[in-house]
Amino acid sequence: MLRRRIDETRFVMSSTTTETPGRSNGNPSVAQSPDGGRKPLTKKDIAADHPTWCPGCGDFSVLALYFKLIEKRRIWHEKITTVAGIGCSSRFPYFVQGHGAHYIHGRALPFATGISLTRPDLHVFVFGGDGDAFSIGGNHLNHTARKNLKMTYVIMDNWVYGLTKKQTSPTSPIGFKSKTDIWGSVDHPINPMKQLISAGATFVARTTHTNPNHVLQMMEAAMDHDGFSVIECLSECVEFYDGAFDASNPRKGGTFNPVPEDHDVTDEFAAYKLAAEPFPGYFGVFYKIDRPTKNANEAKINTQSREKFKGLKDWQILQKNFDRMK
Amino acid sequence: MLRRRIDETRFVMSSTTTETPGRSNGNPSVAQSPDGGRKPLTKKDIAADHPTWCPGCGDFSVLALYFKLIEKRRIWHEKITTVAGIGCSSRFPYFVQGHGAHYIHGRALPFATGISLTRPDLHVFVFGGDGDAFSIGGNHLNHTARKNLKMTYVIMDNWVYGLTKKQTSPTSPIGFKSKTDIWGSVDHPINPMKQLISAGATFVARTTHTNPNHVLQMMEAAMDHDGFSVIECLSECVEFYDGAFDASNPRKGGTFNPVPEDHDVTDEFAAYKLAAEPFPGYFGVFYKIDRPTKNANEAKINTQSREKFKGLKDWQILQKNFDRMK
Amino acid sequence: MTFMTIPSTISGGPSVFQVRIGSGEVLSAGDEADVLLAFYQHSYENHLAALKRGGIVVYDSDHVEPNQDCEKDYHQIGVPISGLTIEAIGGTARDKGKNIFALGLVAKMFDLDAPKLEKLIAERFGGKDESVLQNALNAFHAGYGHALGNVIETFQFVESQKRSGHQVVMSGNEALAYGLIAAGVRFGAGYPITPWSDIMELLRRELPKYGGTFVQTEDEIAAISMALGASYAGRVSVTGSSGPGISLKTEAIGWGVMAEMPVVIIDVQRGGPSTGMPTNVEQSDLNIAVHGGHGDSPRVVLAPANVEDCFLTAIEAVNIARQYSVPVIILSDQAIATRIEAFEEPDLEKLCQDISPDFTPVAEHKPYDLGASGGVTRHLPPGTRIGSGKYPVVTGLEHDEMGHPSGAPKVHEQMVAKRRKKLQKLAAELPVPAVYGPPEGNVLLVGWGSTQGPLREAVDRARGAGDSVSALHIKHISPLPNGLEDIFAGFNHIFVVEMNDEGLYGYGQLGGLLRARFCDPKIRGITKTDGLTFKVKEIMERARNNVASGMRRL
Amino acid sequence: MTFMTIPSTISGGPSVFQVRIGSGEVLSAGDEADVLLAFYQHSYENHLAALKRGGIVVYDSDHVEPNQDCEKDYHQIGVPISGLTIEAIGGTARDKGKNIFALGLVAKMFDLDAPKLEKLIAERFGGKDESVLQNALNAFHAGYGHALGNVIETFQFVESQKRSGHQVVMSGNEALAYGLIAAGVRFGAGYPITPWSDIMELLRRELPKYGGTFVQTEDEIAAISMALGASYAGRVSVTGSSGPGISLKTEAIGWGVMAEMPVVIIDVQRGGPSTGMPTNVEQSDLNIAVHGGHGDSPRVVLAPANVEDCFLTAIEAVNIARQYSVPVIILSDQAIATRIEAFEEPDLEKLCQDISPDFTPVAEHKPYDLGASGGVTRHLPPGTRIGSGKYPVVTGLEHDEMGHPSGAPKVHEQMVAKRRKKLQKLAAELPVPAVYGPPEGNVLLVGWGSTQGPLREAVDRARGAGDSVSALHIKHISPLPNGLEDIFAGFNHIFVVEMNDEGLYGYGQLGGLLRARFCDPKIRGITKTDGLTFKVKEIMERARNNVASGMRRL
Ligand SMILES: Cc1ncc(C[n+]2csc(CCOP(=O)(O)OP(=O)(O)O)c2C)c(N)n1
Ligand SMILES: Cc1ncc(C[n+]2csc(CCOP(=O)(O)OP(=O)(O)O)c2C)c(N)n1
Ligand code: SF4
Ligand code: SF4
Ligand SMILES: [Mg+2]
Ligand SMILES: [Mg+2]
Repeated sequence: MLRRRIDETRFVMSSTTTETPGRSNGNPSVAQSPDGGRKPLTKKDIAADHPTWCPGCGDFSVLALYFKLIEKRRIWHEKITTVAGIGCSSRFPYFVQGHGAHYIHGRALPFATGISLTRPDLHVFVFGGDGDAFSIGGNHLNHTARKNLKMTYVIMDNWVYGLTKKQTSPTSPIGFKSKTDIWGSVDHPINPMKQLISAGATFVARTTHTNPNHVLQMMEAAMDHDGFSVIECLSECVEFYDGAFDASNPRKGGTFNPVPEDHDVTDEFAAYKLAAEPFPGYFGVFYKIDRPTKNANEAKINTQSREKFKGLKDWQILQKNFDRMK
Repeated sequence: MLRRRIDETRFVMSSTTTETPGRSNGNPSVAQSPDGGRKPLTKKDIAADHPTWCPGCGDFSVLALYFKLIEKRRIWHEKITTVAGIGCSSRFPYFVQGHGAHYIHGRALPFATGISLTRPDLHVFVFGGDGDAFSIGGNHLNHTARKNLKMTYVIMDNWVYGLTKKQTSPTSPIGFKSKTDIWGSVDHPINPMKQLISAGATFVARTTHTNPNHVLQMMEAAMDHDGFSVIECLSECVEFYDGAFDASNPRKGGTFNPVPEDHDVTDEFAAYKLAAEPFPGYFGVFYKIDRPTKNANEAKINTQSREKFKGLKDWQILQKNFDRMK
Repeated sequence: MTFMTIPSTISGGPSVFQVRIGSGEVLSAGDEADVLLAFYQHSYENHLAALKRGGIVVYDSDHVEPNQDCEKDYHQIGVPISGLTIEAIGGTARDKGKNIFALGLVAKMFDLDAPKLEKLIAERFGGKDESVLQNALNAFHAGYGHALGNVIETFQFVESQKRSGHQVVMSGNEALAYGLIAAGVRFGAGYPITPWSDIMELLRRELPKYGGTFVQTEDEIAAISMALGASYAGRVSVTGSSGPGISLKTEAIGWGVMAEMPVVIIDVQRGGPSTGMPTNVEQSDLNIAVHGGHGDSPRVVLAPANVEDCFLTAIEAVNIARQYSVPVIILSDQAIATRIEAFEEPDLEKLCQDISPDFTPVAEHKPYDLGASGGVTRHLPPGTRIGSGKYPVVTGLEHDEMGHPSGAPKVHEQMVAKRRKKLQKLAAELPVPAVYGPPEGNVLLVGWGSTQGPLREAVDRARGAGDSVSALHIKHISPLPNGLEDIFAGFNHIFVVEMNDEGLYGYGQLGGLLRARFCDPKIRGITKTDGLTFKVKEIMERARNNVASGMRRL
Repeated sequence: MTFMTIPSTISGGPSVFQVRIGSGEVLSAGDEADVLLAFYQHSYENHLAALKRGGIVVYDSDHVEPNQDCEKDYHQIGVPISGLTIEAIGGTARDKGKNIFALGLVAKMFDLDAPKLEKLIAERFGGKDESVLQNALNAFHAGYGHALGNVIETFQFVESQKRSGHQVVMSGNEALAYGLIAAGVRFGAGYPITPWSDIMELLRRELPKYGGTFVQTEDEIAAISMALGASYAGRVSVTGSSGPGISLKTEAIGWGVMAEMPVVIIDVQRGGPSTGMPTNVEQSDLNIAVHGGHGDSPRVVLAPANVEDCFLTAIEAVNIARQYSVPVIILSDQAIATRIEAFEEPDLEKLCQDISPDFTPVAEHKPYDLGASGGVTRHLPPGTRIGSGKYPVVTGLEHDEMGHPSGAPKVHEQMVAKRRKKLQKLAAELPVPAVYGPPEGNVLLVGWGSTQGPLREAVDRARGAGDSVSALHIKHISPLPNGLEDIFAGFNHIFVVEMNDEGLYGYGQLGGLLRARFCDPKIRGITKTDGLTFKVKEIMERARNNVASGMRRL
């Protein structure tokens, strides 16, 4: 019965939360896939609709690298699910050939949580924009982080609302002239890295669409992290915020600073300091620690609760309650 | 006409954001109140309904000190408004004799923002619980903080959901046995101070109901801060979380550690470190900086926008638009 | 406080007893107590002996852990007195709050003279600080409003259950929760709010035994989103709330309708609007349940009639959601939620279902196949391999058959029709509700939800008095079953009896639905908004007056 | 792409022109252009000269800053082409997306043969990657669905306005925003969503000139909360949204009803449910506007009929909200929102009102005075000194006259009645809508919102053809004005014409309201869900068929 299978997997997960990333990415298909014989998927198999994004939109590269990741890590169609909220970036699932869900604005994380907690056999990837993540979705982000749900979240940050045509976003820098701030934005923007670190996310990384290899690296590390792994990926909106990230792009005369070699990713204060650096700041993994996932915690509760009912059918367990109510 | 008067006050505020707290608390009544002759309100004038709280509930002391504050600072009924969300603590407005609003769960801050931005002549005080502030209201807290709205928010944190009868709160420590975690809570709790500091709050303080003088001190400092001032006040729920804060209460053999003398309240990292201290941690002002308030920023936009229309009546300003649409 | 006579209707009870409310006080005039009211563990333990066999012990379930062995000797009724007092008045206001709440509770249980008690309370607390009195009255009304049901019923249920060992006794909230478990639900998410909280607390405690999980979320929007995500993952999941929390789920329910995602939403109705009256009963969420979404968003709405029906409705809701890929809302209310009833023990072995997802690979799949008969398509969970290599996207945007966005006029027309037609198909398959009493006559009392009991009693009494009255209970609120028009044709007067307001135009919420569909002016409303359950004689009088006035109108 | 003939109805237009869509391409076959389509500033500037006087320039307002001085020479029509394409398909999909969107726009403006164009697009983009074609079609439908109105009308309006200098030309969204400013609104809050965004962007830009403020919030719940807070502070404020954002405001609207707090909520309707069709028109939010709250929560709902009416409705909404202390929802839709119309210039000096709060001290104040005539009480803002020293609390809990919590059955009864009665009082004061055409006859077409135009044209044409058809436009959706029954009595057939679904039982959303209230089976629905505005002949045919079928039924 599937439920039992899930529980076993759950049990495996809870018992391996402290193992090395490579083994604990919670994806049976990689380790014990019976499909060993199947030949890995190629871009052709993974690409769906032709993306509608504007020519030059940074989102194209994120998509391309997601394809690469799936190819490289030999993930099968039925082992992955792609979830998004609403926004240009959130159109992501339509462009991927695989089970996908295009949910409502700002709530993709709780939706993905429902998948993560009931389907440990799946990779759960969530994609979305800065407005989706930090404006309407900001609270879900914090709570998903503190509970440490097993999934990977790629925030495609373009410092603007793209789909709705250029309004100020929580990440828009002060002075940015948008349709809702024609004189230039006046509100102190949020700092994504600070918010994630202080909220208790266990894997926090930063990258930019103009450095494909780095994006792929981050995606792999995130996927291998046993917990809630978040990547802020700068992804330029050529239509409404052209050149926003030039200062981080060597090809545009900017500088790409990787996180210093000697940075200790388990040091919260060091990570917080790194996050405080002015733009372009640093790129790479800011923070990464091991803390039991919500998935593992709940699996443990299950195992303990089920001890007393070993071998009983579900209806028999329920019967015990009813007997007490006679 | 009131609107004009407000704008002047606004202008005053925007030009005084960097002045000393004493002057910039944005309360005309204290500085130039025409009611100078009135004799200050006494507890009798300020106390309304007899509180319904359980005997021994920490909320009683917070209420008593709010009365003291109003008495001491000679604030008149018509110069203050008391706002709350939903919860035992949020019953606050009923117990105060003054204009008050009992809004919906978790949304008191945006409601108070509507008051703050349109009524610079009023002190806006918001009271509520940890669930109201950090669970359903968490995102509004972050955005009110980053925008730096002029108001004072007292979070009465009892580490539990009181009104709904003992469920886990985002501040409940791991292991707390509630109706929704009979085996003890498993989710990593949020750290209120860290969240507020990283979100960009400009005044962040921590106190506890068992130290009345300290609570009053914090309330005064918060009220005098020109910006969003937040106080986390530990307020014991004797009904559902008896003894939660004993470790911080000398009378219960605990220790009350004031923020170290040498702590620099403008140093974000120092404040963040302070916030990371395990319970009982420190009490006092963790963080306090000057940053233009949303009130001041909007006031500036108004003044600039109105320059071109000096002396024109509202209908004449509108007429100019209509003329362009002929 | 005072002596008062118990209505002689209480069989076997003493004709007089002294009401002295206080911690662990015994409600009795004699040596042996008939009723024990225990606020704390110690009072429960110390005084239980003083209770006569078959007596009732009402204990504060927030403080007392009852002794299971006593079940056979006493009728033990747990009520979260502290919690309910706190929820009702925002604290316990010196333990007085709890005492007065309990007084209200007892007054309701034994049908004591409430106005008289209010007067007594006024005398007792009418000091200079009027708010103290207000608090006391609020506590009293909360207790009185707490629809625990009438002890006599409870007596009878428990007695009968003693006779045959084949009955179980539980509250409506428990029945709903256990029904969901029997239905195979293994994931749920929710946020606390009275009176919904009991259900989430029970599921949180029980689901792990079955390998399931219940998550307390940061808010109601996250809760329904998680449930939808888990449903998407392959197994119908549940969320629920009351009052304000239901309003917050509006947007996500709309997504479920558009994406055709099964999910069960429980709404334990309380007094509204807004925060309203958290501890009182009302049936005023029918409109939002049926019409509460932007755009055309048809969903299924069911309302259980009693505690046993809660158990069965939970199972039906899960199966409708799965079969028709649609959100199903269960409209319970504070009265059923807390009422304790006994009912025939269900055959769990037969009823319990395994709804684990099926991942057998398929050749191809269209999530929104327009060719599907009756517009009914089934959700295919992730984890399923699809031969064609074409995988579905579930979405809230208008979409083509594969779930990809489409703005084509024809597509929107067809998809709107698909979402409507599948519910029309369901309607055609629903049983026509049975009339209680003769299928033709003068007056038909139409009800839904927890009013079934009083309505049927009203019919019995009226017929006893020679009046021609029948009752019809509508469990399927949306879609309505077919064939109601034929039933209505058999009566001169149709009164829709509801615990909600008469509205701008003089009828209640179900009344509005029925009038709109059948355009029959003889369909009128009997409504009330005092936050209390219907009294039988209340219904009878109102019906009588309306018939009279109605006659004039016709 | 191809040649096509323009319907000769276009007066003065060339009978043939070549459609060559491309950046800054000129739509013309001759030397002088009749229409210029400018995607970028440079194309606008370089080609404007080529446009003949009185010609039309359609420019992408996301990229082009039009030259005000040209106003007198050309008809300049700004359309956020880039933005709308992005909103419609999630990007511009190589500039092709914009081009095809513009093609759809032009097709609608000149009433070109849409199916034919779709075929051409299919030929052009039907490559091996079918999603490219799907994108193109989506872009086309978005442009075609973008109800800019028919250029001929625009022509006429603009011409007439040229004749008399007393007309102004603007879109419905602009009219609503300026109406709010005229009404004295000085605070608003919102979150972006199409088609509502224009209004918030305009208010954000304009309000500061009047000393006001508009805040872009973190979400729609914060937006309405801020507006309610500012209203509480003393001056009626505004929020608004579309689609999903309206669902999110449900809980807070309920608070406004319970606390009796004035506030104006603008709902620019789009295709639903869920994310639905962001760039298409639909009238499917009537149900949520009227019934979308838990508990009994009566609120006011108004629907403007055209652009001028948007301006006036905004003022009426503000005044109803103030006078009756109630949330007022304005149901606009994507069609009026973006349609450009000319109307008699209003006398701003007379219309502009000052609604600044009044802080004169009062002796005493009961926020929820049950003695108030008609149940109508006025909100007293903070800052007002009260002699009695007793200050009010506004609340979402059921409350006594001072706003303090009360669970007394009588209080809830009275307060529910108060909230209902004040709207019944409003209903009594509303004007009975005038019938367009004879007040008696065979067929009455009932409409609301943006369908007024096509409905009246349908009446004119039908009467021209000798049919007995009249029309009734209902602007006050809730409460409904009194006296409608008398109007309905004069007709054999009443068809409620709406851009929404026929629903489970065969009638639209306003149809449901009217049938429930009047229980008159002759009230039936003419509905559609293709996301496009009604065509006159569409209405006439449907009406004709329904009458025929109706005859059979009767
Ligand atoms: C509840 C709700 N509110 C608002 C919207 C409108 N909306 C769609 S996407 C979006 C934000 C887009 O910005 P972002 O999340 O940064 O994504 P981007 O388009 O920039 O990639 C908004 C406000 C919506 N669809 N639903
Ligand atoms: C939208 C909504 N959800 C849930 C509730 C129920 N509710 C009332 S108060 C509360 C939380 C109480 O905890 P807290 O905010 O910490 O206040 P406390 O009672 O502990 O002082 C909840 C969940 C509600 N009233 N509204
Ligand atoms: S609008 Fe911006 S974010 Fe959206 S597709 Fe175009 S470039 Fe990308
Ligand atoms: S339940 Fe707890 S928080 Fe609420 S009043 Fe009682 S002690 Fe205070
Ligand atoms: Mg963005
Ligand atoms: Mg609390």
